[in-house]
Order: sequence, then structure tokens, then C-alpha cells
Amino acid sequence: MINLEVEARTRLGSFNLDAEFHALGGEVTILFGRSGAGKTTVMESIAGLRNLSDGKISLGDRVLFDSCAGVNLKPERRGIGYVFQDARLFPHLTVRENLLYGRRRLTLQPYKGDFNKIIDLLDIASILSRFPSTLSGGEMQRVAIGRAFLSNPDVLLMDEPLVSLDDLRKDEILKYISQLKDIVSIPIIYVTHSVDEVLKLADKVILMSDGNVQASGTPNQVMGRPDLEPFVIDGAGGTVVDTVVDFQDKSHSLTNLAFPGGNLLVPRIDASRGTHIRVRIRSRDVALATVRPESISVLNMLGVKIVSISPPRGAVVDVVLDAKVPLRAQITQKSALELNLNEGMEVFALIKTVAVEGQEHV
Amino acid sequence: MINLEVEARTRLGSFNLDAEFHALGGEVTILFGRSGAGKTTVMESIAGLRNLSDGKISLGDRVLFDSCAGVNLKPERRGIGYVFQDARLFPHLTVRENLLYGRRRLTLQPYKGDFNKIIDLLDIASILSRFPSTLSGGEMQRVAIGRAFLSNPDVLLMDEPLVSLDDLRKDEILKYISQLKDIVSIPIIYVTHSVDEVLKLADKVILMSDGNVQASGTPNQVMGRPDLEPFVIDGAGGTVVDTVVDFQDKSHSLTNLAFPGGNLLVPRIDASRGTHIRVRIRSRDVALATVRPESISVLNMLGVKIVSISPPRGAVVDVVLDAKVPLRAQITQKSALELNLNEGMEVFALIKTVAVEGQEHV
Amino acid sequence: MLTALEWEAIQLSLRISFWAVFISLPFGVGIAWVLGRYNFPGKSFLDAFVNAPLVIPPVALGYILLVLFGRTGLFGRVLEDWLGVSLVFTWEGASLASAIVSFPLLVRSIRISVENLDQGLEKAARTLGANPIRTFFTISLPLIWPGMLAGITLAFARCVGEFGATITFASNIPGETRTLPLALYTVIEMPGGESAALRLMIFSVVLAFIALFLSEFLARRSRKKFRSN
Amino acid sequence: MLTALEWEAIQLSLRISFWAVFISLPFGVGIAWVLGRYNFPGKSFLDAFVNAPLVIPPVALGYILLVLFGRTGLFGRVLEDWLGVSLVFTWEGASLASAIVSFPLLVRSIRISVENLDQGLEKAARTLGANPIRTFFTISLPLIWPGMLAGITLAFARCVGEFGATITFASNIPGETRTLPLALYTVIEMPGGESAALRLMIFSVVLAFIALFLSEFLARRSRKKFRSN
Amino acid sequence: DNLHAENKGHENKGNLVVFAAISMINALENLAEQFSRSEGIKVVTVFASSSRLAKQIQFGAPAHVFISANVKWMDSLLDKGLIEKNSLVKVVSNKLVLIKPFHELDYAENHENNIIEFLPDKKIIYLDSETNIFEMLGEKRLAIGNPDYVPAGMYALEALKKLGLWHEVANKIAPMPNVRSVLSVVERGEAPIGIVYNSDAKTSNKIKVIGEISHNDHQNIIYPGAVTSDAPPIAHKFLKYLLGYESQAIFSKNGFIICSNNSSEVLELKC
Ligand SMILES: Nc1ncnc2c1ncn2[C@@H]1O[C@H](COP(=O)(O)OP(=O)(O)OP(=O)(O)O)[C@@H](O)[C@H]1O
Ligand SMILES: Nc1ncnc2c1ncn2[C@@H]1O[C@H](COP(=O)(O)OP(=O)(O)OP(=O)(O)O)[C@@H](O)[C@H]1O
Ligand SMILES: [Mg+2]
Ligand SMILES: [Mg+2]
Repeated sequence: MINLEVEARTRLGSFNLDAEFHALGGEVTILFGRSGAGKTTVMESIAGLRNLSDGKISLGDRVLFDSCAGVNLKPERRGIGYVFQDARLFPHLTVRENLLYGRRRLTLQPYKGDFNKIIDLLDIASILSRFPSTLSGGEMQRVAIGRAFLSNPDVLLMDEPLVSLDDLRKDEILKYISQLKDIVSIPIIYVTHSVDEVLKLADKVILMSDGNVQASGTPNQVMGRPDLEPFVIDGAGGTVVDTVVDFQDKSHSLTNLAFPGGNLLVPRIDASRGTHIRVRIRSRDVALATVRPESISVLNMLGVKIVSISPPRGAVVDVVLDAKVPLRAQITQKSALELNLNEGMEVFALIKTVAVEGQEHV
Repeated sequence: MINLEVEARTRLGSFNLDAEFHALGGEVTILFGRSGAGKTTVMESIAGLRNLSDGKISLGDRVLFDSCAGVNLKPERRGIGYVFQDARLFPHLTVRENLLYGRRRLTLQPYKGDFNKIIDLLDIASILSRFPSTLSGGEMQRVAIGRAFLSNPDVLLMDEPLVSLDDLRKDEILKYISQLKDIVSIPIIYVTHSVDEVLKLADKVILMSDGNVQASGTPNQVMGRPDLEPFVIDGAGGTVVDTVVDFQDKSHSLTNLAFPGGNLLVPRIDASRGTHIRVRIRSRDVALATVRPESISVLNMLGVKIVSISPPRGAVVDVVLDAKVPLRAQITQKSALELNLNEGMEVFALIKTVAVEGQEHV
Repeated sequence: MLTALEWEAIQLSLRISFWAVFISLPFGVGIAWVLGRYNFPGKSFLDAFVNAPLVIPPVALGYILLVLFGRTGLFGRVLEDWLGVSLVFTWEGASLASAIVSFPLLVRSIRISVENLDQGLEKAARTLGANPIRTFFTISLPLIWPGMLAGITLAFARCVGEFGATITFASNIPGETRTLPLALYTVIEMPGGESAALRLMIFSVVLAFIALFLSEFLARRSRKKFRSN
Repeated sequence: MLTALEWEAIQLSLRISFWAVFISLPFGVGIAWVLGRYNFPGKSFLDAFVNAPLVIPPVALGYILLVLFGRTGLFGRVLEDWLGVSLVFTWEGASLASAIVSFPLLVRSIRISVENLDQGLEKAARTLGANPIRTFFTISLPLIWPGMLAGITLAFARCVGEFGATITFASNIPGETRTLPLALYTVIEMPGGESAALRLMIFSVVLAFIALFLSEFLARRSRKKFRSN
Repeated sequence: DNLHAENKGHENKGNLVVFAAISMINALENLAEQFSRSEGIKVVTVFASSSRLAKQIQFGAPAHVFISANVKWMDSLLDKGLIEKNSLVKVVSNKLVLIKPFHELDYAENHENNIIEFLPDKKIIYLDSETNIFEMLGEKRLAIGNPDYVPAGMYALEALKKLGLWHEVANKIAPMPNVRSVLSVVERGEAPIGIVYNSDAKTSNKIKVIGEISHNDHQNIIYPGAVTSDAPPIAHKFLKYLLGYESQAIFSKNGFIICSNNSSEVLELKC
């Protein structure tokens, strides 16, 4: 397990970067923040493409940069795979040659990616012999992702890699990244503006603002914080629950997941009993009821206790629930008043099965 | 009201474009489709940047291109504003100069955009005197959008303009585009992969696949079609309902919207009584109940009739509801069986207030 | 410090080189544009024609100029009859000779920039309502400017050093066509002229140095603007 | 069709020009790279030094070479004593003269390409594990190749046309240093030498034409690959 | 061939290398060929301006025989001990002539100052102090070799000064870098008259000689020849051969003047 430690300070015009964080191997660390917050600058610093005035970056026990010790490893010695915000394909090489450019790298760990598998995943088999100038925006993006994957890096830096892709393909690639991190257990630093991607991928979120780390922690910790309001659209935040597969309901194509607070029915996940699954529950998808409703299409009803109710922000209040694990619901102030919700009350959390997204997770 | 008629045929290597559609003035027409479907090629054809082998493009009574009549208007005579997939800022001009580059254009309709307003909207006041090479990805994108807006076009072509922006800013710009189309009543052609953007913006959706128009129509028509499955993530589709503001519930920060099928409570929308509001209801946000549930935090319960239930796709079935307007729910097959749902049955549709997104619409 | 003769030669060199480059610049840009952008039948011939002055020894070129621009020559007659202008033995003639000799250098530098120009930016300008003329002057030209500057400097330096064609076509008339290299040649051929020759050579190099320095300064200014650190 | 003398001159011109460009190419690329990429104190001086051969008339250059590389010259003595090589009055010397005269043209063309090179691509290659050497040969070099090709052609053409420095430094020795331009100079002195001179001039132009054509062909092939229609 | 692979620096062992003023090219090519045929040795002739050749010899050029177009450059080598003083000979002599374009008649019709008036039926005139060169030139220039360094120009300047004509034409000369250029500007009518060697005038059929300048009006025009210090014996033989009757006849045919002291005796150069 190789961890990445970053401490980066530099100045660009009137912009000041001063960021410190670490990213664990086998985890996806999301750099999140508004446009201009300094995410790309951090990535470039890690890659050795931008000179820092001050700081220290280390990967496992290798020091990549240390302003005090005067260490500054060349980019090619750092073992990074970088998907740039702009694709940066080599215009004079075919797609295939672009993809294979990084494979010559000598690596400590054996090569794990498989060319054909990645080609299939990215659906670029038909364009392998074309030159980049003839590719569509999304095709370029995919080749850039493939090129970084295939270079077998010790740390993967991905700067908004999925922006030009459709949701289905996004999903496939996200799944692949989730698998990848588990297999090769390298740290993955991932920049995105999409809350969706954060909740699907993140093991850890670093929230940047104006060149500084504003907050960091698990997605639950960061995305739920009310002081981070301006960064996150109402209710798109949520919680992530670690579960294990309990049993498969084949006839209804459902999977029953067990977690400390009870069971969750979700659309079928192809995994055997005992497999660890991480599910993400958006707070706006959670409804509350004081009595257990009958004859309703909602399959997941969890008995929970209200931990806290936030002051109203506009129409809504955020309710933190204790279902042995923390859970979060976003409901209207009006409902909260009408149902007379109070801290400590026992209520039912209603979660539609189709609203729950699960993903295999080791 | 100027309408755009497009009939475009050309060949690029092994890719064949053969697309025909029209876009109305004052409406946002979304070009939707997987990466490589030919969206950018269509946009370039409209702009006159790509030669068509065959076809006809007209804007109102102006013919922009006609292969039969031998008409091929120069790009600068077509009156287009184009936000390219890559920002294409002029590297030797400051941000301000980039923004104002198109303002010299003589236009038939008086200039509507206001420099300061757009600067504020895009939050680029602080970078006006910088050169593009020092901008972050999202900053470039925003300048490119501003440049196109400020050129006061007769038709606006936007190729994935919001990809590098955070959700909050995305939302603001989307709102602005919605307003814009109503004020200047030009056709807006908008390429995106985001179902979210489709449902927020679209008056019409053109679904492209392999260079052809696969389907076109209102978002409801297109996004709900089961044969378009591969393009849309389960349940992210939904319906759009046209409503008017009935009254404002100031104490709870809610707005009550009236539509033929009843009333909807949504988080407060700042609009006076009678204002037309379009709301979007995702099918996965709709739950069904056979008896009206009590003591539940869900405020919107609509009495509806089941029109049809789709065959199960995996765990889920799509239920089309008649609430005087069409509505759509995605629930598990298991619920459908347990509740014994049948076509023609009267049920309650449960929609969380926080799940409804409304937008002013003339 | 400078003798009158040296000063005269420097002035002449500057004047002749300036006009040579100034007049040939629009043609240079035009031809570089056409060669860098378009493919057409006969392109290779145009290319060869433009570059011919490079391979023809300057002295022979001077002779060709004499044939063409002399009083009895094809163009010379026209110039004389219509404009009353004669180029042989005049500084204007020396400018012509310099212009022709340096033209390939001018074209080639500009052409490389034209070929490197991102046409996407021109397309963007067109969609913003700029016609080809405005697009050219506000987008293309500023972007090929570094290459143009390089071409101008190179051509100017070549003009300052031009000797063979000038001496053959325009003679070596003090105050009219005796530029620095001609003055240099004159003293170098005189026994014991080495120190005078060295002075003149240094002036030539200093002139070129100033031109290079100026162009480097201008180029750096325009590059700094639009290239990030 | 060709007389033996003409054939000899053509061969010599080719051989001398080829070696001149071939040997100076690595230096040209190196200096173009340094000048196009880096800022350092003394850059202007290096630039001026590289471009000096442009402003110094070739004849004067030839004398300078004679002084430096002659048997009694600074370098000439070293070469002779240590390597037993003498450049004066040999075709190798003619190559040296041609190389020096054409060097500024070579450097300038390459430099423009270096300045236009997108450093982002090099950075991408570095992150993919390519060291600076591999990055240079697999990314930078192919991308500046069109400019290099232009520089090579320009320099080659200039070498084929080189006269003044060659005749001064390497003399006009038949079969050794009597290149096309020198042969041209020689025959023009003979009665009725014009037609022979014209032939030689045409050969020069045809040689240059072939070089240009070849370079255009290579450039187009490499451009077509990576530029969309 | 491996001849010069072995002989870097070109001692050209076995070959006889002759450096000669470019203006002698016609006669010398001819003679060298005959000599090499009769002697069975290859004669390599190298032509350029005398000044250039002299400098090259000074810097170690592999020349065996040097024939200069004027005495000055030969002197400079003599001073440096690079030639054998004993071998110095006067190879040929020359004279200056006044030339005009061949098509002057047609051309002159357009001009008021018709110089034909001075020259009734092709008679060759001798330039004297009465000659109205100024009128002959009209608006144009007098083409001469550059008096700063071209020998023909130096002699012309000397003569014009001696005849008192210089002040008339001082601002009207076109100093050309070599005789060839003088010929071409006169051929093309750019200069209505020019002054060249008689031998040079012979190489062009587009000009004609209209006048002569007496050798009394300037230094003797002498083409000295000599053998370099490390030359093989055959070089002496070649020099002697040039002075022979047949050779001199060929020189004469090419417009040179046969030397009065036509023997191998040593010249006193500074005449
Ligand atoms: N010169 C060419 N030769 C072959 N195929 C080409 C050429 N140019 C474009 N194409 C193909 O045409 C198709 C359409 O490209 P286009 O850029 O219109 O796609 P798009 O819908 O905009 O995709 P994206 O969402 O990825 O930007 C792509 O599959 C592309 O590979
Ligand atoms: N040379 C420079 N001079 C001044 N400011 C600069 C310079 N380079 C970068 N910046 C600023 O630094 C900030 C951080 O840039 P960076 O590219 O890291 O942002 P980002 O977080 O990646 O944004 P985005 O999401 O838009 O890509 C931006 O506000 C940018 O304008
Ligand atoms: Mg960025
Ligand atoms: Mg596209």
C-alpha cells in the first residue's frame, strides 16, 4: 500500500496555492472545488510539471519533491499516470501508438492492465489506427484515459477525465476505476465537479477553495457539512453505507444487503454472499414517516432515530439519522413541522430501491 | 421567431452523417447521443465550418446552405454564436478582448446581451485582463461561453459548454440560457451528455446515433422511450410538467404550483402568481401507494391512474401514469407485484418536494 | 570615430535593406500563405521559383537582373518608358537585388508559421462575424507574427550582407550603391586593407546584431503575452 | 547530354552540400533548441554569432576561413598537426565554407518550429515515463520535423548556390572544389560562354528543385498524417 | 581516385598545378592541354582573380605555377619568399581599349549625344586629352574595373588622370568588380562605353572596340609568371613553354600583346 503525501505551496500571479493532504493507496481521493480553486495546479505539482516554491511530496517512502532537502524528481521518475484536463494526445502518433507510448516504462510492480480489456472498456477498438485529429471530443478523452491506464502507474492523476462522455460509458469507467484501485492498490487522485462521481467513487474528498484545502475527509463528512453549502447542490449530497451481500432475490432481480442498521433491497448486484458492497444514498431520496406506511411501492423502510435537525435552509431541513450508521435525509421544513419531528424521535426512513446505487468494494 | 432547418449529409472516413431536423426559435434543442455520434459534425455544418456533400440549411427565410442551389454562406454571414467543444480562445488577446471580439458584428436585431451582466453571471470579472494561457479549464470554458453570448447571434450553437463547471455555476448558466431563449427568441442548439441538462433545458431533444437522427421530440417523448434504453441511465429520465404559480407559502418557503392534475409543492420559486413554471419529475423519484399514506414527510400525493406497466427490465418496471398530464414512475417489479398494480388502477403518486425542480418558463 | 565613407556605407546599407524588406514583405506573406495553406497544381514550381535565388550564385543573379531590368531588358524597358525609372547603377536597383536574394528566406520563415497556425482559431473568428480580411489581420497575422519577425530579421540580415548581385547589377558607386559589404570587398582586395576591412566587418555584424536584438525583443514581448510561464 | 565537366561539377556540388548540411544539422538543431526554448544571459550574443555569416559577405568569410584554417592559421595548424588534415583547397573545406554560410538559415527555420512546439505534449510524454532523450526523439523531433525539413532544404539550396566563400577559401580546383557556381564563374569568362553558363544555371535550379520537391513530399506526408481535412 | 585520398592538402604529386588570373582562361586552358599531351603529365588549371590566388598561395595553396594579372600581387608573394625569384618572367602584356555596345547604332538613334559622330567609319581612335568623354557618356556612366583593386581599373584611372580626363568622369564611372562585369554592362548598353583589356574585349562579340589607350599613358601592363618555391622541375618547363613562339601566338590570338623581351631572363619588376 503506497500512500501519497502532498504539501504544496506556490504562487501564480495573484493566485496562491497552499495545500496539504494525503491520499492512501487503494483509495480514490477526490479533489473537489469550484473552477479556479487550484485543482489542476495541485495535480501538476504532484506530477512534477509545475515548480513549487516550497513543500514536500512523497509517495510511499520515495520522496518526489522536497524543497528543504533539494529533492525534485523528474516527472518520468515519479511513476505517475496523468489524464490531463485537455486530452494532450500526440498528434503524430496513431491512437494505438498513443496508447502504448507509456508501456515501455519499467515498473516495480508487474503490469496489471490488459490492453484488450481496456480497449473494450473504452470502446476504442475501431479507432486504433486513426490519428487524433480525426477523433471526436469524447473519443480523444477515452484514448487519454487508456493511455494513462496502460502506463501502469504508481499513482493515477485524473483531471476531469469523464467530462465528454455519456452516462453509460461514464458508469462503466467509474466501475473500472473502482476495481482498479482495489487490484493495484495505488492512490488515485481524481478531479471532478460532479457530485455524482464523488459519491460513486470517493473514499476521501479534499475540498479545495482558493488554493487551500477547505475540508477533507470521507464523502459523508465532507459532502454533508452545511458550511460547504456553496459547493454542493442541495440534496445531491448523501451518505455512503458499507454493506455485505446477504442474499440474492433472483425472481425479482434484487439483492438484499445487510448492514448494522438492517437490510437494504437494491437492484441486483452480481456478487456472491458476503461480498462487500458500498451503497450511496442521496439525502433527498430519503423520506421520513412516523408510522410505518402500508401499501406503498417503497421497499426499504428502516427504523431509525433522529440525531439532529438542521435549521431550515430555504424550504428544506437536513435530518441526520442514526441507523447504527449515520444516514441523512433532506425534507421540507413544512413536513418536519407537520410530523412534529424532534431529536431523539424514532421514525422510519423510506428509501426507494431504485434510488440506491451499489458498487462492489473490497 | 426564426426557425432553423437542417438537412445535412456528408462523409468523414468511414463515418456517414445523414441528419435532418429542425429547431424552433425561442427553444432549446438538445443534440443528445453517445460519443462519436456526429453531434459536433452537425454543429460545424450549421456554422459553415464543415463542407457538406449534400443538404440544405436555412435559418428563417435565409438559406445558409443549399447543395442544389449552390448556396453556401460564409460562416461570418450566418449569424451564429458557437461555443466550441474546446474553448478556442484567441491566445494573443486578453479575456476582455476575446469577449468583445464578436461585438463588432452588425446585426439585424438590437443588441440584447449586457456585458456586465454576462461577466457577473460567468464570474470572470477578475480575469478580464489576463491572457488565456493562464486560465484554468473552467475559466476558459466560461470565457468561451461569454464570447458567444456577446456576439449577439441569430442562432446559438453550444457544444458541451458546461463540462468543466461546478454544479452551482452550471445551474446559474442554465437558468440564464433559459431566460435568454425567451428574450431573444433565437434557436439554441445544445450538445450535452448530461440527462440532467436535458431535462432542465430541453424544449426538444434530437437523439443522434451513428450519424443519424434516431429519435426526436419533446424530452418526455424521447427520454421515456424504452428503445432508447442504451442512451439513458435507468430512472434518470422523467417527465416535464407545465404548471403555473398558484400561491406562495412564504412561511415554509414553498411555492404551490397548479397543473391540470392537481397541485405540486416545490421549494420556493421567486415568481408571481400565474407565472408559467416547468417542473421536471424524475421517474425514479416517484413512488406509488394504493392507499394514501399518513404521517409521512412526502408532501405531494397525486391521485393518478395507471396507464401502462412496462415488462420488467432487471429489477424495475416503468409505470406510465395519467395525472391529466403524463407522469412516469420507476419502481421495482417486486413492489408492482406486491401492490398488485394493474393498468387502469387508481393509485397515489408520491413525490418528495425536494426532488422536484422548477424553472421559470414563458 | 566613423569615417565619412564608413558612415555613408552604413546609411546606404540600412536604406537599401530597409526598402528591400519593406517592399517584399507583403509579397512574402502572400506567397508564404498560399504555399503554406493550399495545394494546387504547379505549387512545386512556384516553390522552386521562389527559392531559385538561393541556388543561383548572386553574381549570376546580378547578371540575370541586368538582362531583365537593364534598359533593353523586358522589365527595364517598361520601367523606363512608363515611369522613367532606371534601376541599374542606382540604390533602388541595389534594393531590388537584395530583395530578390533575401526573398526565399523571408518566405520560408513565414511559411513555417503559417503551417503551424491553428485553423480552429480562424474558424472561431469567422463564427464571431469576422470576414476573412478581419480574421487575417486580427487573428492569423498576430499569431504568425513571431515567424514573420524571424523572416524579416533573416531577410534584413541577408540584405545587409548582400554583395554579389548588387555589385554586378548596381555597381559599386560610392554614395549610391557602395554598401557595407561592397566597401568591405573594396578594401579587402587592396593590399594592406585588413584593418579597414575588419572595421567594416564589425559594423556589419553590429548592424545585424541590432536587428536581431530588436526582433528578439519584439518577439519576446509578443510571446510573453500569450504563453504561460 | 551532360559534359564530363558539368557532371563533375554537379556531383561535387551535391557531395559538398550534402556533407555541409549533414554535419551541421545536429549543431543546428541543438542551437535552435537552446535559442528557441531558453532565456539566458548572452543569448543575444549567441544569436548574433550564429547569424553573423549572413551579414558578412561570403568573400570576406572566405578570407576569415583562410586565416583561421589555413596551414598557418589557428585551427588549421591544430588540424594539420593533430589529425593530419588540411581543409584549405579541399572539398571538405568547401563543405565547411558552405556549412558556415548556410548555418543561420538552418537554425532559424528549426527555431521557429521549436518555438511553436506545444510543451504540453512533452510534459505528457514525461508523465508517461519517457526521459528527456526519448521525449525529444519520439515527440519533439517528429513535431519540429516540418520546420527541420524546411531548414534543411533552405540550407541545402544555399550550399548549392554558394560561391564567394568557397572560391576564396577552397579555390576553384577542377574535380575538387569547382562546384556548379564556380564552374559557372569559370565558363562565363570564355567567349560565347553564356550558353554554357545558362546550362549550369539550369542545373543548379533543377538540383534545388529536386531538393524542394523531395522536402515538400516528405513534409506533406508527415503533415497529412496528423492534420484533419 | 586515391590520388587525393593520399594527398590531403593537395601536393598533387604527379600533377602540375597552375594558378592563373581568370582573364587568361581561354589561352591557358588551350596551352595547358597541349603541354600535358606533349609531356604526359596532368596540368590542373585553377582560375580566379589574381588577388585571391595570391592570398591562397600565401596560405599554402598547392600551386606550382602562378601567373598574375599584375605585378603587385606577384611582388607580395616574392616578398614572402613563396616564389622562386629566379623563375620570374613576363608572360605576356596587354593594352587597354575603349569599347561600346555592338548595337550602338540602333540604340543611339534615341539619344541626342550620338557618339558615332566622333567615330567615322569604324576608325579606331586613340584616347587623348581632346576626347570628349563627357559627351560620349551623356547621362550614363563609364564602366571600368574598380580602380581600387581591379588592375584594369587601376591602369584606366592612371591613364584618364594623365590625359586630364579624370575630372570630367570622376563622378560618372561605374566601378565594376571584374572585367567580366564591365563587359556585361557595356554589352547591355547600361554603360555606353567602357575600358577593358584588349584580351577581354576579344571574348565578347557583343561589343566593339572603338578606341585604344596608349601604353605611354600608364604603367606597362604585364602578366608576370613564376614558379612557387617547392615546385617540381616540370613547372619551370611549363613556364618556358608559355614563352615559346607557338604559345605566344596563341596569346596573341586571344588579344594579348607578345612581350618584347621574349626570353627567360629575369624581369626587373618594379618598372
Ligand atoms: N477525418 C475523419 N475520418 C474518419 N472519421 C472521422 C473523421 N472525422 C470525424 N470522424 C468520426 O466522425 C464521428 C463523429 O464525430 P463528432 O465529432 O461529430 O462526434 P460527437 O458526436 O461530437 O462526439 P463527442 O461527444 O465525443 O464529441 C466520430 O466517430 C469520429 O471518429
Ligand atoms: N500564470 C498565472 N497567473 C495568474 N493566475 C494564474 C496563472 N496560472 C493559473 N492561475 C490561476 O490559478 C488558479 C488555479 O488554476 P487551476 O487550473 O489549478 O484551477 P482548477 O481548480 O483546475 O480549475 P478548473 O476546474 O476550472 O480547471 C486559477 O484561478 C487560475 O486563473
Ligand atoms: Mg483544472
Ligand atoms: Mg463532439
